[in-house]
Amino acid sequence: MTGEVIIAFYTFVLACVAGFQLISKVPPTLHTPLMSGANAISGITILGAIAMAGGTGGFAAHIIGMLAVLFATVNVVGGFMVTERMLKMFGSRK
Amino acid sequence: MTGEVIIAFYTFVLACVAGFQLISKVPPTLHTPLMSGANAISGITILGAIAMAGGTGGFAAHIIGMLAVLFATVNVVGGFMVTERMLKMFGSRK
Amino acid sequence: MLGAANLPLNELLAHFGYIVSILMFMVGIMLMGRVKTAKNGNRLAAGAMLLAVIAQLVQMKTIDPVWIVVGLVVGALIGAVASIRVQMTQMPEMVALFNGSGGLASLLVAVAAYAYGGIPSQPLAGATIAGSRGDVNGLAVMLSILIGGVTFTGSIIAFLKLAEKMSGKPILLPGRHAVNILLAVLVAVFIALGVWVLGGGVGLALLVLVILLSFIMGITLVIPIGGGDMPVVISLLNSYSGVAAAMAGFALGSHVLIVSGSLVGAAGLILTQIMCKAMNRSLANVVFGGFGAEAATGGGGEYKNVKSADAETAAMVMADAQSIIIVPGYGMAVSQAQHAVRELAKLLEAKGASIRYAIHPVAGRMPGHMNVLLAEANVPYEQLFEMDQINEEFKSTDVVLVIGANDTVNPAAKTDKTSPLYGMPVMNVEEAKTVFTMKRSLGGGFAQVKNTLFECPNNFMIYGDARKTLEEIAKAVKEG
Amino acid sequence: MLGAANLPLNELLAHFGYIVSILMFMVGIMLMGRVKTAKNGNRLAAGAMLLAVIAQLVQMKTIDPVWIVVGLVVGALIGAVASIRVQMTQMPEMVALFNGSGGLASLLVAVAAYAYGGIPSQPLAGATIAGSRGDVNGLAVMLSILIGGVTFTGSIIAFLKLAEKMSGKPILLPGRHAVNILLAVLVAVFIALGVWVLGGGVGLALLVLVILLSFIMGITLVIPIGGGDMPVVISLLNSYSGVAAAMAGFALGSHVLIVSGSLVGAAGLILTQIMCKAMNRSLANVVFGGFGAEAATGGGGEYKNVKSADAETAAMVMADAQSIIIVPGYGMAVSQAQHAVRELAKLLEAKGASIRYAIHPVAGRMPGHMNVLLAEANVPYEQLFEMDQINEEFKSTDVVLVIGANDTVNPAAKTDKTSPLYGMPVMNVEEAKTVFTMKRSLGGGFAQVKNTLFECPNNFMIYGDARKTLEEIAKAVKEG
Ligand SMILES: NC(=O)c1ccc[n+]([C@@H]2O[C@H](COP(=O)([O-])OP(=O)(O)OC[C@H]3O[C@@H](n4cnc5c(N)ncnc54)[C@H](OP(=O)(O)O)[C@@H]3O)[C@@H](O)[C@H]2O)c1
Ligand SMILES: NC(=O)c1ccc[n+]([C@@H]2O[C@H](COP(=O)([O-])OP(=O)(O)OC[C@H]3O[C@@H](n4cnc5c(N)ncnc54)[C@H](OP(=O)(O)O)[C@@H]3O)[C@@H](O)[C@H]2O)c1
Repeated sequence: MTGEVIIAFYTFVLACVAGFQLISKVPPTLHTPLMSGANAISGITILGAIAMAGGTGGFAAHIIGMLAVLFATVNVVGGFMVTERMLKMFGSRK
Repeated sequence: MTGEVIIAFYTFVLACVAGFQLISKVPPTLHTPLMSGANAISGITILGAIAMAGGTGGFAAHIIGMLAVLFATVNVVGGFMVTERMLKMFGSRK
Repeated sequence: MLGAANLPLNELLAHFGYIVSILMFMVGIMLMGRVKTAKNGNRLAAGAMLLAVIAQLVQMKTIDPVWIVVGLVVGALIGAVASIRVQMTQMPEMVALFNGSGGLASLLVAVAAYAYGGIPSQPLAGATIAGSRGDVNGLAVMLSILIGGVTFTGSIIAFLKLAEKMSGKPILLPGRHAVNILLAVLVAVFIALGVWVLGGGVGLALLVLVILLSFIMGITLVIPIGGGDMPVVISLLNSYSGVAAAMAGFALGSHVLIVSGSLVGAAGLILTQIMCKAMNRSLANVVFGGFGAEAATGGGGEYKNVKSADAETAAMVMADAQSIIIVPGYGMAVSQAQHAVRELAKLLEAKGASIRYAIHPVAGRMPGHMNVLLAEANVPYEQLFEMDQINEEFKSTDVVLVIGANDTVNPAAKTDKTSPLYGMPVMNVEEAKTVFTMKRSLGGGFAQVKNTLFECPNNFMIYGDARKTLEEIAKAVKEG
Repeated sequence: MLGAANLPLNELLAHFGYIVSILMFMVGIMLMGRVKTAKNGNRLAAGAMLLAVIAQLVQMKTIDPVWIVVGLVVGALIGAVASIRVQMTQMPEMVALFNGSGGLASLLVAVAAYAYGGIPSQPLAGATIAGSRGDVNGLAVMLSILIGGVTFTGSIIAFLKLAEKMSGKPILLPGRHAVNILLAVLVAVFIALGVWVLGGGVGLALLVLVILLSFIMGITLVIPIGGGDMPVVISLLNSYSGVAAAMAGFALGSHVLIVSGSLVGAAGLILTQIMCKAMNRSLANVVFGGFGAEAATGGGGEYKNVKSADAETAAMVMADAQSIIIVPGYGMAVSQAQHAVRELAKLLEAKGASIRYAIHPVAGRMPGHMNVLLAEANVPYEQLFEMDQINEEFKSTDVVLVIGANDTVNPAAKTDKTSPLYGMPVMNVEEAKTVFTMKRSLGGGFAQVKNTLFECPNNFMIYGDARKTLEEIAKAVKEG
């Protein structure tokens, strides 16, 4: 195991703790939008997809990477937009 | 700026966020013990002191490092013990 | 390649972009937890994603843009169109699909990382990605594939169940626990073989095997779970897809992936637990219980002395009522009755009645289901009340309209210790002067238990599709 | 040196130790925030520190143990003896000293890192510490020195003020803001010179200059702050010492230092704000306000119609009382009256009175001051009440004993908008049938404002040192 991977574990552990603490008392009304928003954030894998699709790894990597970009983008764009739509319903009524 | 330092910033930022969230509603009774306990934790600098005192950096580093170990240990040992004493007062009465 | 050497400017900028976007994600998630700030939270997170993508492009020295652009444009189009065209009531299915898409993306990223030159013999992404090599990379690739694959097929099954393209009933294969254990052992062996025994180099055949197994596991994990539990399952799978992204981050040495992915993983897990708690269930119970399957044999139970009424009678009673509370449930969603409800409420308000809506936290089939539907029908916000706020008010209320709710208004949850619902907080509708319950039959709700409300002397069933019933009542009110 | 190479086993183990200890620190801090779990939290954190130290020793390949052992043993002895011998009432001073010690240690670590071979030309700690070189290291060394130095002298001043070895009054030098700005600019210039202009190599002279300046800044920052604000200042300095440790971590490339240090830095900052809030102040007000200095000119105000009583009279009234509430304040700490209070309370209880203690959140000179003192005197836990719990009870109480409290029982805080105390929640002691207020004079409290309680018709002053007064009353009760 290399030093870099070990350091990555520090960030991993810290991010888990931060994630655990971020959500405490969410009213039931917001469960679905929050789930949907978090789902969109999990599309962060799009960065890896971009690196693969646009990198210098040959045809197979390009193709697979492109597909990864596509699916990740569906997740990101669709996720944030659908969340926005749900939240609009709450917002427009205050 | 090197890659390692950048990565260190990730942990720095995450730790700050985690620290901010750890403490939310502390009853006034616990302010002092908590302060004192956190103070003891800040003695973590003892690790750096040990690395300096016991490393291979020559006489000056040894001496200064030893002093650093000494002061850091005062902070750590004294800090935790004094906190324990304060908290004992609360605990013994339940 | 991150190391002791000084970073070029573009990498430096990229990393600052990543760090800022991580902070924005965290604040965004926090804001999304409160009604007032939720919208800003979502936008902040979306902005963070944009920033992270830009930072990624800045970080890469040589870009072959075609592939990226094609993927981005097509993906964005699909995502945008799908999210605009989806009906409010189909949100849960949609979220499931998006989530599966994200899981598949993480799987593909890991495969691409492998295709990039094999793990770990060749450098990965040149200067653009930190290239820590070794067993861990192989392991991360494998785990990213495994978790991504499970997320993918699991989400598809969840989608199919929610969209009712597949029976919502739990499908309990004989010996399913043994099968699951076998699958887990198999996949562990393949991963270990690929990563350690073959010396950190993952063979293509093993990779394909792991992909296949992950797909199968996603299916076997989700089919035994009842359709009603799908929201919890989706939330759990959402947590998984975060972990898959984090694993892809380990594989590529990308800290922003690791951090954001594990952030979502942890937050999603907590959210899942909160959702379970609101349903008075445990997570283990949802995942392993096959809950609803066993109970389903119980059916709706035998009923005695059930009274019913027709739309005209109900209209008469309501027209005279001073205070009316409307209690919607899953049946309102099924019959798409939200607009009809609002119309009737307007008519009754015009007649001088005070109208309030009582929302049970787990009414419907996903948290917030009723809120979203009623919002779609433009029900005024100040008429909506959470259960805790209104539960004491029923006893001083003239008429309660139960619209396709069942479990959430079942008094047995308060009294019958043998009921599967026992302990779940329910609405005290039976305390009102008169209750009208609209549903198609005496059939059971999600939990398939007998509802003692139906036998209460002050309760009247109005059989039929809820929307039709409501429209009939509205017509009668208008005419009468 | 962390990099792409595979780590040796000892480093691997060390890092896992660090990660576990970080988790333990975090959980420990969390637990310390609740009364029930606070003790376990402290012990968990202490265990984490031990684990981290062991991990550090494991990580180092070649150890020259003498220096370490000497430092550890001597330091542990000093710390242990000091913490055992300190009196409960001197806790705040002690914490200030410990904190200063930690700040000094961070400063020394940074200096040692410099002595280790200069920054950044030579490798730092061989294989034992990640060796990222460059400007950042120089900057981190400088910042560690600056913040450590400020923490050190600032804490010493706080100690002197709290221990009353130095006047608690704010010392406001003319033009102090200008001086502070000048100092800040100077130190910034020296640091920039050392780190960037001189090319990343820090000259020894510049280093010494920064040390000196940091010491001066610690003093000038703390002397204008009144003694009563010292707890807040200590909490702030505690946050600083965490940041100093984090900076030392950057200098040495040690993630466990960075993480734990910034954890304490952030948590300390939040705690400081919570403490300020409890005192109805803002942080800026504490740090820049010189609060108490300006107000001190106001003195105690003019009083009319103040009644007083002697110990015998008070004893008679108390002996007949059914319900008694004791309200301690800073004066109880000054006169060390906690044991005398408890003795008197016992006597009165024997006579059939119900005794309760009402603790204002900011009574005394540090949060929890009264709790710690009364705990020392073994007051039963169930007799202690926080202000919110008991504030409604005063009106149905026969006798209130105010022991050296002043600001916390001042009714003007509720009514007089011009009072500096206005808005601070206070105890409604004046609503009781009879109030006895024990203090040496009509002198002001911490805020130096007129206390309208003293003019209330049902209030009687008993002048004199609180402990003596209490002993006299006890004697009279016994005899009477
Ligand atoms: N909210 C969540 O997150 C969530 C997630 C998973 C599970 N659950 C569970 O779902 C249940 C929700 O309770 P609930 O009271 O809302 O609903 P419910 O107990 O599921 O009952 C819904 C009722 O609606 C009736 N219905 C169906 N279609 C209808 C139509 N077209 N017109 C009129 N009525 C119709 C059905 O009776 P007929 O067949 O007789 O018409 C059924 O009894 C709870 O048990 C909860 O634990 C909730
Ligand atoms: N708790 C905290 O964290 C904290 C921190 C900083 C500031 N503060 C501030 O401190 C104040 C605390 O209020 P408080 O009501 O506890 O006390 P106070 O307002 O400070 O008043 C204490 C009183 O005790 C009397 N006293 C002093 N020595 C005495 C002795 N030997 N025997 C009898 N009486 C004696 C003094 O009057 P004589 O001189 O007439 O005897 C003085 O008026 C608040 O204003 C609070 O904001 C609190």
